[in-house]
Amino acid sequence: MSTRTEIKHPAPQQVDRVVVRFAGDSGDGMQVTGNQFTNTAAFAGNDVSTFPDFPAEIRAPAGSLPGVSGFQLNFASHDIHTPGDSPDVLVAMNPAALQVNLKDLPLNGLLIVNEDNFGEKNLTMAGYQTNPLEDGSLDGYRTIKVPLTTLTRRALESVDMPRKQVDRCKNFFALGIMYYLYNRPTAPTESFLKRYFAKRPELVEANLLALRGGIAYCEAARIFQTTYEVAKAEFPPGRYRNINGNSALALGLVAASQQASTGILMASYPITPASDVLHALSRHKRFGVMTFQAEDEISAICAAIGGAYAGKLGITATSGPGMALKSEALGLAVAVELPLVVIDVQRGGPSTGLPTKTEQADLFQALWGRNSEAPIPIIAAATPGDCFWTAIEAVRLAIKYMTPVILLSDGYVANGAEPWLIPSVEDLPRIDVKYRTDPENFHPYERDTDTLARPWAIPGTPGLEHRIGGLEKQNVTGHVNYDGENHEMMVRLRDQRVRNIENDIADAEVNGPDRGKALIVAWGSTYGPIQSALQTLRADGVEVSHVHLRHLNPMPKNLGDILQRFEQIIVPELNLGQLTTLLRARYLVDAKVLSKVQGMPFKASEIVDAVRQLGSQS
Amino acid sequence: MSTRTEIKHPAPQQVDRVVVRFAGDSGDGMQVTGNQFTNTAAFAGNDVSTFPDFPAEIRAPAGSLPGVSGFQLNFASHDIHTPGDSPDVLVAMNPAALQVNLKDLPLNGLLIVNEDNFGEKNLTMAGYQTNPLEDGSLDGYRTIKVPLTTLTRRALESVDMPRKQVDRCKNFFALGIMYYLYNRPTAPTESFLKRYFAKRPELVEANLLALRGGIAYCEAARIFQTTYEVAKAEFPPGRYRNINGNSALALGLVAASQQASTGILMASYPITPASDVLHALSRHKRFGVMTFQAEDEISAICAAIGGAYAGKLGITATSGPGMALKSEALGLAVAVELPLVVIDVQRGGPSTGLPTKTEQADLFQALWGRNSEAPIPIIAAATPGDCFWTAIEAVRLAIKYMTPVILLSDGYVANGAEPWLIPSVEDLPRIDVKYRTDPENFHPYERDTDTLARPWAIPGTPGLEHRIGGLEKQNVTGHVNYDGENHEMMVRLRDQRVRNIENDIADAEVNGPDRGKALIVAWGSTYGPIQSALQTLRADGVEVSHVHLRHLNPMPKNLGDILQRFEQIIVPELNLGQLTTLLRARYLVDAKVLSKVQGMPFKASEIVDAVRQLGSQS
Amino acid sequence: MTISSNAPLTKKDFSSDQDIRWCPGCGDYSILSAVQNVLPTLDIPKEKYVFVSGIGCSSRFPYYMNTYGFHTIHGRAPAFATGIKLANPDLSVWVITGDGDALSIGGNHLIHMLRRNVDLNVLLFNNRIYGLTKGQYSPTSEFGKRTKSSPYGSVDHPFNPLSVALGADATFVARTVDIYPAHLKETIARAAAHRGSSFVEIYQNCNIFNDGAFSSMTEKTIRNDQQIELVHGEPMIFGKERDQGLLFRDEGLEVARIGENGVTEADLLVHDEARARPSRAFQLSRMEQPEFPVPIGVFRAVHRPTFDSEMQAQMDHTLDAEGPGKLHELLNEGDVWEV
Amino acid sequence: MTISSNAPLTKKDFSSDQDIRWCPGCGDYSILSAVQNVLPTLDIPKEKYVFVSGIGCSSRFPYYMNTYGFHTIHGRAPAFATGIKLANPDLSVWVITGDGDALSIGGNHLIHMLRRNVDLNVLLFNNRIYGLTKGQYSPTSEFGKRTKSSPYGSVDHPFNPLSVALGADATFVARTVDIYPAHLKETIARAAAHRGSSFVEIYQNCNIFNDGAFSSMTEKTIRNDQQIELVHGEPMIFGKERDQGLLFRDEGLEVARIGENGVTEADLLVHDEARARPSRAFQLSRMEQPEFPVPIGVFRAVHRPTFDSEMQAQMDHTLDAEGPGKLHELLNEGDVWEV
Ligand SMILES: Cc1ncc(C[n+]2csc(CCOP(=O)(O)OP(=O)(O)O)c2C)c(N)n1
Ligand SMILES: Cc1ncc(C[n+]2csc(CCOP(=O)(O)OP(=O)(O)O)c2C)c(N)n1
Ligand code: SF4
Ligand code: SF4
Ligand SMILES: [Mg+2]
Ligand SMILES: [Mg+2]
Repeated sequence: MSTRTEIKHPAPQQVDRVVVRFAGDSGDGMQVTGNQFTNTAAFAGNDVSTFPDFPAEIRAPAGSLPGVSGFQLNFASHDIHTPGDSPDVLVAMNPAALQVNLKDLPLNGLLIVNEDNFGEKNLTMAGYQTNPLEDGSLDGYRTIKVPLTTLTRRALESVDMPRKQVDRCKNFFALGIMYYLYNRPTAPTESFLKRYFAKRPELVEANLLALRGGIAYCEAARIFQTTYEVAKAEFPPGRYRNINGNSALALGLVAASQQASTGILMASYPITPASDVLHALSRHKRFGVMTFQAEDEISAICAAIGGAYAGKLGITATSGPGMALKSEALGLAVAVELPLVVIDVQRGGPSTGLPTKTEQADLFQALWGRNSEAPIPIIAAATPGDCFWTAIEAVRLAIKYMTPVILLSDGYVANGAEPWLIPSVEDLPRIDVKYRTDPENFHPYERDTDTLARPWAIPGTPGLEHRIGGLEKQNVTGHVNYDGENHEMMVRLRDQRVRNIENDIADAEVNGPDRGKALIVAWGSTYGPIQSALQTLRADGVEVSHVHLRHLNPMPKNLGDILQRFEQIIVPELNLGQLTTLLRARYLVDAKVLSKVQGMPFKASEIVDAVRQLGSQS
Repeated sequence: MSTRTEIKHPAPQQVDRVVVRFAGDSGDGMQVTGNQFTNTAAFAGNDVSTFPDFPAEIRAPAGSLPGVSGFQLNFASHDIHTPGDSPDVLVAMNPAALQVNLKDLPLNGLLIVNEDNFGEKNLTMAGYQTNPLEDGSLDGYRTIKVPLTTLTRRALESVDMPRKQVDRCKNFFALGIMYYLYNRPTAPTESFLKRYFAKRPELVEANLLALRGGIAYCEAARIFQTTYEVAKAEFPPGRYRNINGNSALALGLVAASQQASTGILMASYPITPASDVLHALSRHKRFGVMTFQAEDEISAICAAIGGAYAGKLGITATSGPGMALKSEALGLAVAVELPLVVIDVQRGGPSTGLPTKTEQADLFQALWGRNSEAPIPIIAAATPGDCFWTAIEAVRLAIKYMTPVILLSDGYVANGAEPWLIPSVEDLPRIDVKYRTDPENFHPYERDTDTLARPWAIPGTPGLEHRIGGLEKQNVTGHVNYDGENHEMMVRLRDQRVRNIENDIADAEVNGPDRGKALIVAWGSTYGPIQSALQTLRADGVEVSHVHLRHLNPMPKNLGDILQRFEQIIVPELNLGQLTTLLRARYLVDAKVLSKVQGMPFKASEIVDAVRQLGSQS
Repeated sequence: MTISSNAPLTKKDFSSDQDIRWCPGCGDYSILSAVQNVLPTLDIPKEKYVFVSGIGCSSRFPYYMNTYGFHTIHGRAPAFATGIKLANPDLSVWVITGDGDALSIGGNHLIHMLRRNVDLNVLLFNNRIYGLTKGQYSPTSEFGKRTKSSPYGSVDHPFNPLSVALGADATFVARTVDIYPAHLKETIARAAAHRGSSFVEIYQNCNIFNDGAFSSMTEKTIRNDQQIELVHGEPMIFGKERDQGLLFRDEGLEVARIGENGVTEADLLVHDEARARPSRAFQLSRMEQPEFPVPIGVFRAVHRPTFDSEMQAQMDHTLDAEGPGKLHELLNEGDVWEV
Repeated sequence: MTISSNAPLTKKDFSSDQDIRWCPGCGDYSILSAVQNVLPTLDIPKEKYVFVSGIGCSSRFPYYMNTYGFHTIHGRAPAFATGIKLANPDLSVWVITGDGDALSIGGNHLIHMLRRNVDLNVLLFNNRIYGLTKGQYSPTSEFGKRTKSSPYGSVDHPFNPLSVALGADATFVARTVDIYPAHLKETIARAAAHRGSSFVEIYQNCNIFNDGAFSSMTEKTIRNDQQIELVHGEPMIFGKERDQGLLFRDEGLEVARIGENGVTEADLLVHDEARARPSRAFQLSRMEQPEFPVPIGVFRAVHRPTFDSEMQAQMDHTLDAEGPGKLHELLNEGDVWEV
């Protein structure tokens, strides 16, 4: 059972890039299937990019439209940046999945359906009057009907298992079909199954049988005329793993706290799509990471600030509505000047909104969602792997400048995965922590002349007893002070301390010519689609440059100069124009937003089109 | 005792404007004293403007610097707009009051001190090494030393009262002195005392004795060579009363709810300087105003939204930190589209900050302090009396557009007072409320074609049963919906509904030439100082125009055009440049902020200087 | 009161047209069904019902009720419901909430609503887990529970929801179980009949993330020995053979076997839900396995004026005493002068 | 442990150089003084103390202590304190709060801290009013109270703070009074000695906005008849002549006069603060005037593992069992491939 299955297949055709979408009911295991394919592709040396699309927070009835769960992945022999605009292959496990996803499949695309599921009940639930497998409505596609349920049962005949559990294996049967079609090795999945079901060998066996059953079926039934192969992509040499954004965030935080030797107090309250950061960190006690599931988001941030006061790196992670609840305490964090990392994994809003969908509309909230002037540095992660580095940068700034830092991620980056070049520990940035210990001339608000940071003086240190709080403080002494001029000085000092960070971050880099007709400025998870769009545009000879901002507050010093050198500035954002507003206000340039607020990332083609239109206007 | 005292005095000298500042310990009754003088001056037909400056939220030790309480008022025979940049007369009840306030008194200004309080203990507490009454440091002022405590005791010899209570009357003795100096009638104060102490006639008598004692003392001791008289100001005819901003807000809300016949559910949690709105409304049960002191600000706004859902006008009032707590629920209010008025009486921040000081730094929070795209109309009150009209406008917009509306006031407007032309009820704007009752074709998110408002369909109405909530909804039906295109449509509809308001508000008016070199653009409580500055500037022949914005979101339609017609735009704000940022982003004009963040309003002179500098630069 | 129609209401009248989005097998279904069964018996027009919820699997409840419904934000349903009831005391207001919604983020609003005794009904679906966010421990999860956020076991000592409610002076406190439809309906009906805040904890099985959370008392085979039904005026008796009961001994509660050591049924405590002080109810709320059977039923039901009626009375009284407000007079109040 | 100096600490060591900003006559002064008197007796180095507060008159307390102090935001002190204690269990953490701060806006954090049993000490200054915001009613103000925000009288039924704490499974619950310095100090010392969350309600007079709130029990002339001091292991006896006591009768508490109806001291209930279940303490917390004297003293003191120690133990245990984490290994975990 543990021997490797060699797949026999017709001589495969070489392609350089394939987009596959698995779609089925929430109970159909599409996320596992997608992840397995992803890992296998990555293992085989392809570049990959994924987009899991969960049903919303609720449980939908089996077979219903809102219950459809999807997983799209793009794997290629070259550098790719998105899960692909539209699938080449759609695997639809039931009518609802077909209904929801078919519109994205281009004409003549490959469609694989589980025909066993196209009974009347399921058809009705999916809103079909007639059976699309029969009424000719799929004529434009290369449709392959597979009785997946029946075949899976047959493949598992030898296993003594309840019917329900047998049926649950059909995703692996489907996976087998796809492995056959794309000539993928089964070894990674085999070892995954063995690890994952270590305590339930019968499940290992069943799923393996299904997987191999799928492959065997293809060989026997010859359902495909051709199979395909996607060659290895070229990667910089090194060790790789697949990683999604939330895992990368957690790793980055652990790494940074190790570099700083502070330990972590992470206090959070679960919320989609940020909960996984809490889950991941709760496993890392060996690294001095303590996690505290608080009673709500307010308690969470307050506990994290308390932890920072007591000398640990304070962390809290949440999403939009939870971020809103943290507003008041964030103001206090600004006033008491303690190192804190606040992660906002953005999702669709307003209010509860679309909890499982992505959006980039919390930038304003991060910048200004507090009473009065309460500046906080803000950075954003561009890709799943980039979350790691962004987390480290957040920690670096928080500690060096004694300030809360807001890290913006989003549902797309959080759940999407890509191959990640594992850094060696030696290459990680150093983060120096200097707890104040000397009582001589100690003043809690005396500032470092370079950074304007105040000392980190933690309870337990003899001779440094002092009081902090949210009332305005006298500069240097930190005593409560209501004097107007002192207040203005403090307001400006807090502001300047954040602005100073611009001297400590890299200049913005222009990808493309450093002056010209059109510049794309963007932030966060639009990075991938923009890279893809640039590839297309450049292949077509369209000249366009791109600046991607990791630092949103403050922004790189040279950004203003860059902006002046372009005739047109376009800002793709998953909101109504938040970065656009900032650029316009700050640099008085006529930046134009390319807005999309559909709970989904940009398609590369949408950016391509927008840039082309720019060209035609000018 | 109830006969009116006629004041005898040397022939008074006519002046057209006087600024008096009373300063003393928190326990010295300076606020009452100031208010009495204000009322009397207003009654006598002067224009008045006041600035109470409380000690911060805390109780300070008697005689200490943080315990100093001040009240400045400006009364004049012409139109005035501020409490005056610096006092002509300073009444200092103790050394601490002198220490804190003397810097504001111009050389040769009149200084009246209670010399009885200049003992060693008080001097030390105020940080004086030597007695300023003796060391020559007051030589530059026209100092009048009055043994106030002694004289008050003497005046009250006939009254059988504990010493402590006798001493508490010395503020009325001081008031008597000021009445003498400015030839004010005592009648208004007499009737106030009788009303206020209706149940304690001994206090009426004691205070009256003190008041008259002060006048008699002036006559007997001839401490003033001249007395002064300020003639009546010219007011538009009508009935007037003095009003401060918080009272005017409460009146405006009651008036609007009467016009709309909705009744009010006002739910709040006490916080300085907004608590008085709750206090005022809690007295108006006869007007169908129900007030609910909730357990916190979150509960307060949620209850108010609940009230709005059930058909009442929902209101909540708070200040900065409380506003931050309401962020999440505000997002829900946007999603469910119910009429709600949220009042933010701004104070100094960040965090707890300077609770009794003023600031205008919550504009960004009001605009953007929520997750995702959650647009809310914002309006701001310019003067105490204007609070009344702003409240009505807030209610009008909330109901007509089925939306939360944020009304920004601040500590300066809230506590400052001015004569207010009482409107007649007939002149108040009509506010039409149409609760939906017809079940035929009812859809909870079907929108009015003009306003894009959805119907107000309240529980209890047969046939309109429906569900609302914070998840994204399908347009028209209001059913939960996660479709991307519907989401984008809803995001844009919510945005458009707020933008539509620009068609329903007055154009911005330019005070001054409608094009030229310099334009002041401002909002909220800077109105008064700007008016004063304009008077000075124009008297000096400096040409400058002014636009004052009541509506901050959306802004008046013609604002962009106006801005283009001026060479320089200056925006005085009690923050680091929030409106400035909006103008720059929206209109791409190089608006420059004139920033002050000292917990105090602008002085007119600060604006004058800034405008003059503009001139010299250009 | 407006009556929408004369035909008596049925369960169907209370079912909305929305697809139900709970996992198959979820305990929420039976609670929904119980409520839909009880409402038609209450003689309240359909349009007077408002279901208010926070966020959680349970909080989707209002969507399935063909009444007015408000799916609010996490933990705040009691505050919304208070506002609704104050604004219109004529409505029948129901709060639907979960153990996380009510007791984690929303604990404060809950206890304030209970102390104020706002006239509404709270159904707390306690599945001892965060269902909607896919399985983290909740404030009612047992110590040591391993979940996504507590891979090494939670170190949180859980709340006893009934004790919390009684500590907050709740006037009506009850417990029932999703899989006992009759008891469920009866308890819901009792809650509806109570004037003031009715707090009903419903043990609810989340078969996905916390399956069997209550099986140690609900399993058919042991059920009779592991639970006791509190009935007002009846002795506290339980056991398959109804041969066990509760005694008051040494200033505390004790389980005794009838017939042993001379204990007779007459010695057993008689349940009195109407005791003025909450101490006895509190004591009952502390009965926990294995020492005690788990009580279900109404622990406490006492009368205290409701917040909304007191508020309304104050409004009415002021109106009576002072007459309706005249806007003109209000505007012209205080020191006024003419120019 | 680092010891800052060898000289024994004195009250003066705990007084900061900041001017005290409470009204003359405020009850807060004596509480400050009591704390400053108790700390030097505790054998904890000064630098290990952290005073955490919310917002309110009472919450200015930390400024006057020459220790580490954190004046946070309204209602959230328990959450900050929990974070501090988790981050450094070696600290002695004190939460200073008011009735509004702890029970109005902060009620949820308070009850969660109590159920978790975080090892820290809460001093709740209950003056039954919002002092700092100048006199609105609080959740402990009596029904009908007229204040700035309730000119017609409040219709809020108040919390009983001790019942709330006990409902939340607090392990240490006590009450004392600002004007009884000896009892105050003793109670604070007891709280400090308790491992876990110590909850101390301190009746505190606000002579500006709620003067005399507790005079019905503290007035010298009636004091002995209107209050009862709970002492562990002692009979519950009170009265000027120590001739009254508490009996357990008809399943409830009752006041009886010794010598009348054959009641002797031996019949009186003996106070046992260490009962495993909180029901008795809860019952005592319900004793209210006029029927009962007001109990002061320690109602409950039981041991339960603390949140911070369990958390730390889990950290330590994992470290022991699995060894210190290696970053390199963590980064390379799972399916890795080489290019
Ligand atoms: C402010 C906020 N924080 C967190 C969440 C995420 N969230 C939604 S429901 C829930 C807990 C649900 O648990 P429970 O109340 O027990 O309901 P159940 O799903 O178990 O019925 C959480 C943490 C949210 N929606 N809003
Ligand atoms: C978020 C927020 N809301 C409201 C306030 C205003 N506020 C400050 S203290 C307080 C209540 C104080 O009462 P209590 O806790 O009893 O303390 P006391 O002053 O009586 O000691 C209030 C409402 C605030 N500072 N922050
Ligand atoms: S997750 Fe649990 S509580 Fe939620 S619907 Fe499914 S079974 Fe019910
Ligand atoms: S207002 Fe009351 S509680 Fe506050 S300091 Fe003064 S007396 Fe004390
Ligand atoms: Mg739950
Ligand atoms: Mg208080």
